[in-house]
Amino acid sequence: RDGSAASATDSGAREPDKKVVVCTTTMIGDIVRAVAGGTAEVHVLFGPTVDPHLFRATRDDVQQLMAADLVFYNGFGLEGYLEPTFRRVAESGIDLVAVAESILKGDEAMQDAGVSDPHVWMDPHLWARTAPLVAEALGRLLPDSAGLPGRAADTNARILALDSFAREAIATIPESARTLVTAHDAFRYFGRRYGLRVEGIQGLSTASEGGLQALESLVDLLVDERIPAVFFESTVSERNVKALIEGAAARGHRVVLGGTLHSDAPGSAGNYEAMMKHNISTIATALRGDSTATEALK
Amino acid sequence: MIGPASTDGTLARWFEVLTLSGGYNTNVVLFGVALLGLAAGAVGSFAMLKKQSLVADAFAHASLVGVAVAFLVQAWFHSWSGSPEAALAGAARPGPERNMVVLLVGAGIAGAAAVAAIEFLVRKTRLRADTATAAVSSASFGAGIATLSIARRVSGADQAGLDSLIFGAASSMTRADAYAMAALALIAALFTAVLFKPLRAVAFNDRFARTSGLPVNAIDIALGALVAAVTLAGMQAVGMLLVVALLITPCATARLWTRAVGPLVATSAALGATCGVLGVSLSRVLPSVPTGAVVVLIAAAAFVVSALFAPERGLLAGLRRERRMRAAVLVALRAPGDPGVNSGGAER
Amino acid sequence: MIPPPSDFLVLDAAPLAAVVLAAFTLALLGSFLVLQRQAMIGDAMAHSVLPGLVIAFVITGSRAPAPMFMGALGAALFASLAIAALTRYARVEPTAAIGVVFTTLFALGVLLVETTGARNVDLDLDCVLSGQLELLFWPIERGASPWSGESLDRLPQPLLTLATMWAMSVGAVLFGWRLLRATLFDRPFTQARGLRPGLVRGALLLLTTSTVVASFEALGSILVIALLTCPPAAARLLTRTLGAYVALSAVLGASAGLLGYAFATRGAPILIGGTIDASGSVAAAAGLILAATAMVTVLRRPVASPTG
Amino acid sequence: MIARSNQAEPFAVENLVVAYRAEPVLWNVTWSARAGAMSAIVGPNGAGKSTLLNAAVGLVPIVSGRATFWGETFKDARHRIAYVPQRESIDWDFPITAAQVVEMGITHGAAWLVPDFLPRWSRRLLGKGTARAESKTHGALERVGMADFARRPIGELSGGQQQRVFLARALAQEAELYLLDEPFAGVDVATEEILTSELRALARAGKTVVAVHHDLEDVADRFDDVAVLHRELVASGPAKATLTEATIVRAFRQPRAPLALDSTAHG
Amino acid sequence: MIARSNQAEPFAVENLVVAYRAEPVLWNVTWSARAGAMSAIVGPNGAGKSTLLNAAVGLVPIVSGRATFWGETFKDARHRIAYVPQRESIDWDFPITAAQVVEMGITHGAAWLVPDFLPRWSRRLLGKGTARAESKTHGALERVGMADFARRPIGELSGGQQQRVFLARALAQEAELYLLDEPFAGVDVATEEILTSELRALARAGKTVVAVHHDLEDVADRFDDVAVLHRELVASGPAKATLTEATIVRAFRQPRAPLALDSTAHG
Ligand SMILES: Nc1ncnc2c1ncn2[C@@H]1O[C@H](COP(=O)(O)OP(=O)(O)OP(=O)(O)O)[C@@H](O)[C@H]1O
Ligand SMILES: Nc1ncnc2c1ncn2[C@@H]1O[C@H](COP(=O)(O)OP(=O)(O)OP(=O)(O)O)[C@@H](O)[C@H]1O
Ligand SMILES: [Mg+2]
Ligand SMILES: [Mg+2]
Ligand SMILES: [Mn+2]
Repeated sequence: RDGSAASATDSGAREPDKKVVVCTTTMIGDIVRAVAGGTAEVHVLFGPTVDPHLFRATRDDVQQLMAADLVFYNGFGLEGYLEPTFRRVAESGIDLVAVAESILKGDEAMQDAGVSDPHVWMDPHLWARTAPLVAEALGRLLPDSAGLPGRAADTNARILALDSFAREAIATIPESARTLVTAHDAFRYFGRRYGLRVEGIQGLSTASEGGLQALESLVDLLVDERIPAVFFESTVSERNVKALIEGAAARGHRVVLGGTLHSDAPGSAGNYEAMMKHNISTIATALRGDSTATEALK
Repeated sequence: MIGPASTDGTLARWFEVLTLSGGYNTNVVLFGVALLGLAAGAVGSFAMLKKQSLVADAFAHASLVGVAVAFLVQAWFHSWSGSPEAALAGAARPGPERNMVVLLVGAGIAGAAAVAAIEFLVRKTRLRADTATAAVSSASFGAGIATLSIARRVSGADQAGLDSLIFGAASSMTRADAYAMAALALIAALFTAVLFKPLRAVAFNDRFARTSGLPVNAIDIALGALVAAVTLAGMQAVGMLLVVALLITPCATARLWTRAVGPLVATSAALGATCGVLGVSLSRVLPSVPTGAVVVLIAAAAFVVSALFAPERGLLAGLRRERRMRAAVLVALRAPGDPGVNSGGAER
Repeated sequence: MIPPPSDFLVLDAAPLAAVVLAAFTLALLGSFLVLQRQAMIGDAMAHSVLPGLVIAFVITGSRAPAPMFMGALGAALFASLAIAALTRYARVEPTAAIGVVFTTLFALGVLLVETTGARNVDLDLDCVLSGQLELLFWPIERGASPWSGESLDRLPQPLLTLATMWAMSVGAVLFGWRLLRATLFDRPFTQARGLRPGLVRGALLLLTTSTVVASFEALGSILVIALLTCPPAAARLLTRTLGAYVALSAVLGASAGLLGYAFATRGAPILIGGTIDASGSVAAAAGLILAATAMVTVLRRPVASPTG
Repeated sequence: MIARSNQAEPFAVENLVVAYRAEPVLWNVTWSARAGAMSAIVGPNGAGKSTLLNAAVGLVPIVSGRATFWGETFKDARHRIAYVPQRESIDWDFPITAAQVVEMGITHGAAWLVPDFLPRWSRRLLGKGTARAESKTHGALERVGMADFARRPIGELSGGQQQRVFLARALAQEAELYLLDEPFAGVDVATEEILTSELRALARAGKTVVAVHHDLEDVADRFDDVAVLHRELVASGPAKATLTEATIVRAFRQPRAPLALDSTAHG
Repeated sequence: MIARSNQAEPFAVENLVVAYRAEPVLWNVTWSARAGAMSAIVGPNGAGKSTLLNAAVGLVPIVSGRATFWGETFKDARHRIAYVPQRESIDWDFPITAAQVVEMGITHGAAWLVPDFLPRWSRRLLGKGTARAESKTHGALERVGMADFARRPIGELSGGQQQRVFLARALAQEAELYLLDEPFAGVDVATEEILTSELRALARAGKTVVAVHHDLEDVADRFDDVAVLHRELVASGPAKATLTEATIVRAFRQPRAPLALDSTAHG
């Protein structure tokens, strides 16, 4: 169950022998749970519907962090408010792993991005690297746990399966329609991996506000390339997407609302795999312009 | 498609945009922001004269607690057992999409309550408007943050982005928004024109207004409601920053140019609309500039220019007046006899 | 073996000390802001620091606390000077001046975010300034004594800053007492007596600005603004003399800190099954203190207004 | 209590007690103004003169007793009353001209809804009363000698000129009862004389004037009746007869210990 | 210009011209106050009396001419001058007591840094002057009859009492030149008399008093010299001799057209 609420206040409810592992996002938590396989107690700080950019810790969260034996977090500024805290938690002798930063270390993807884009989980191919990383860290904590490598391999494989699912699904989209227009720039890794052009109305930072020129050029793009759909994102206001649709409609091009994508948290999808599947099939269906094929894929 | 080029090109395109050929969205935003500027300028003048310029800011801050509570209520309603405990315990199944209308209603109620609380404090206690505004604004914002941290415990409904969800951005105005702004501008214009004298009397000397039989409470409530309506409509259409700025900056600018309330309100409304048009069109031709911020900065530039050059209260105008005065006096003093002074009867 | 440090020591001691120190200091300085009709200035500063942060980020290319703090402080100082200049020289009504300045600076910040590299950094620039009470916990190493030098070194840095600001503010108010009273009450008179009212007000503003910005960093802006305004407002309703007003304001501030923190960390778990945001809770507590005071005064004595 | 007749006094206080804090500043004051007369309220600083008027018009709460106007409450009678407080607590920087201030006193009913920034001809269409209101405003300003300053912002007048504008507003109200708190403070001698004769004319026309006044020497010349106040009512009646040396000494020279009510007030 | 001797007049204006907008309100005023004398400035409302004093102490800019104090500028001489403006532009809701207001006039140098809420004995240790300052404050309040109100917040005093507190502050300053703008406005007759004799005593002790006064009847009794002002200096000299009927009529009754600088001012 989601550990963010009740479990923290009465630490007596903890199983006494087990090591405690705390993860920030659901995306990390899912992998850690799978790899740990019950050998450690795993808590996830951000519930599936919590926006990590805006997360504000309460005392329960700090208590969980300070009671942890191992902490996994994303890094690259995703947990903006908490980053200084991680340094201080580390000071008190607790092992911390910045997942996204570790798996991208020395990777060309990162130089590509130029700046620290934290949305690494959007590329399952990259995100699959998390499994061995987690296994290694857990191994330091639980020296006698022999099952870790095996479970890590399984997890890795499952995530890579998402990758092939995505490839197949995207392949059904006509070349000309492979443009993904969303509210904010969370899909760069995704787009790079699967050959989609990604256009965000708003920048990466939530302080940024899209301008009129950017909006009008997006309308131009939609109309010129006859892109069939645009998407909501569960963490960002829907208004600017609606404005796009209206703008295109005024120029005689009907753009449909492709659906709501989950970018920074799984939202109603509940977990990482479901979230990615939801995103991929939503995108594929909408951009292809028909719904039957994705039903088949599912 | 309009893109950056030489300065000449930009200028030409700017005129193009001003003649309504900048695209559908641009035109919607042009009209919407201009109308909002009109409404805000007219209503904001009276708020400024009542020393309540920042009520809009308090409204916007207080709306957060309304959003959070509306969200909680909504989540509780949709949790399968219907009981709050179950929702808090995380047992609820995935909830429905957040309903924007419910959130906006929550925001409106909380904001209106904040405005009412400010009025209450100013009326019934010795606290002044600015203190009451600041206290209500910050305390309700704090309550909003605290409530949001409860909302996080409600699983099954998406709380992500809740604190910014009801805030719009100028560039993403839709036709419906523009219509709403038109209605608002019409109401504001009628309201300030018809109730002009009572509003002025209440703002200037409310004790006298009361003793002379004006319904001061009703007038105050009506003005407060109109400020609240402008703020609510504005913040969900163009964002909090822009609507607060439009309620204050054009009014402060107009004050520098005028000596009477009528011209003040008219100038302020005209300035609000003009800054809206200039800012929106400029943001259309400059690459990657946020529309709302450009409008605010244009309004601020108008203010700075006025503070320096306005003939009524501008700094330079004051200096120039003094210099001319000095020159005229010297001329008059040097002239023989009793020059310049047609007083007749003074003997020296 | 040393027993593990208690949760209170690790999780609560430092935040509690910080919130009480900050609340006391902010309410103390805020009482003078309220007298000057500048209650909203804290809010203005919270919005105004954005351009300072972006500029600091662009210049140094990092989000390290030191440059961010300098950027924020510079912007906040600029904002308060601009507000003072507008009221004095352009005769703009103080509240309107605050509104003009903070919306302008915030818009400038948003523009800079878009036009400099900051757009592509996934961070809320304001989160740098949204410190949180809970995060001032004391990371004592497991098995170490809390009172060892090493553990003491780990006390959160903002606690020291706040203690310094507290000492400076209390000292300044004590020794500047008469000067403050005279200049805030009757500026032309003090000027004619050869004092430098501008200097006194400037010093007060400088002290307030730096305390506010330092507290933003440690506690977040919501709490700061609420503590700057609610306790003085409540104290104003209950007192008649400056000494009682300022002292009561500081005491009410500290109580709001204590009560709000206690509710967030001890009361809320009982009521709703988990802790809630302590900054928000403290701000709300300050508001409730004001609300209760206002109700009591209104019910007790329905006087319209003392002047006139 | 017995219902008052239609012919009740324009202004009466009965057993009035007013207190700001524990100690009362007005104790058991019963007094009434004679219709069609000019009454002066005199008394030393802090005697409670302003408090009396403020309590009567509801700006300060009454502890016990009551104030009536033609037997009615202030609320019911306020359209017949013009009140000029001792110190207007207004924003002197407010963008409003002298004429506009005065016009506030004239505007009635629907005329409030006719904005004065419209061109003259359109205002004529809207309300026939507009032209009359304008001439009334002008007349009132002329009576206080401020016609030349009609279009000046209120903040750009001298202290005495500001006071005169507020007096003009009261005159323009065409009320039946004038409550004036130190109307001549800061006003020059010439204007004072003019204003006195204006008020005298009003009284002759049956209106009632009640004014707080400080200059004891000319009270008898200018007013018909006088009430000497010093927390309690010291004396009242026709001006000449009442203002005896003894009364003046009693009110002005004798130090007066605070009313010893503390035990009751705190109880 | 010729350097002034040490024995220069305590207060002198030479060819003073002051204007708020295009039209000057003071034209070419040359006048000086005699040391050790009480001078009254009289004139109708809007004559420029307050403007004269405000310009002299630098609150309003001077267009041409100059104002000097013992031959020095106001800045250099200000520690010897006490000024009471016509309308204190202060916040009446400020939590400050009457005694604390008066004490502002006494506090000097390092004493500003001694907080007054410390226990009495510790203040003694800090500054020897404290006890003296306290007794001076008390004395000044007593001279205006406000000793009983020492600990009252300024906002809880009556209008006349507030005025008396500001006069007490000026008295406490122990200045050599007193510039008082309508000091007796709102002050009751008894106090007015007391204050006049206080000022008289100051003048006898060699100090100089300049006061704007409205009551033409008692000017001659109370003041030595008088200056009649109406935009220009109409007359000046010993009070009795100067205040002739003709002068008064000229200053007060004659309507005065605005000074015509407009054509040049707009050019
Ligand atoms: N707001 C207040 N709070 C407490 N006491 C007050 C307040 N206002 C006035 N008083 C006190 O009440 C008494 C009467 O005041 P009031 O203003 O009625 O006097 P007044 O007769 O009008 O005097 P003046 O001639 O000075 O105007 C005075 O002693 C004054 O100190
Ligand atoms: N701030 C201002 N701006 C423009 N004109 C002003 C201003 N203050 C005063 N005046 C004008 O200047 C003239 C002189 O004003 P001043 O205040 O000096 O008069 P005064 O002699 O003190 O009158 P009173 O007896 O009413 O106090 C008046 O005509 C007045 O209208
Ligand atoms: Mg009075
Ligand atoms: Mg004057
Ligand atoms: Mn993101």
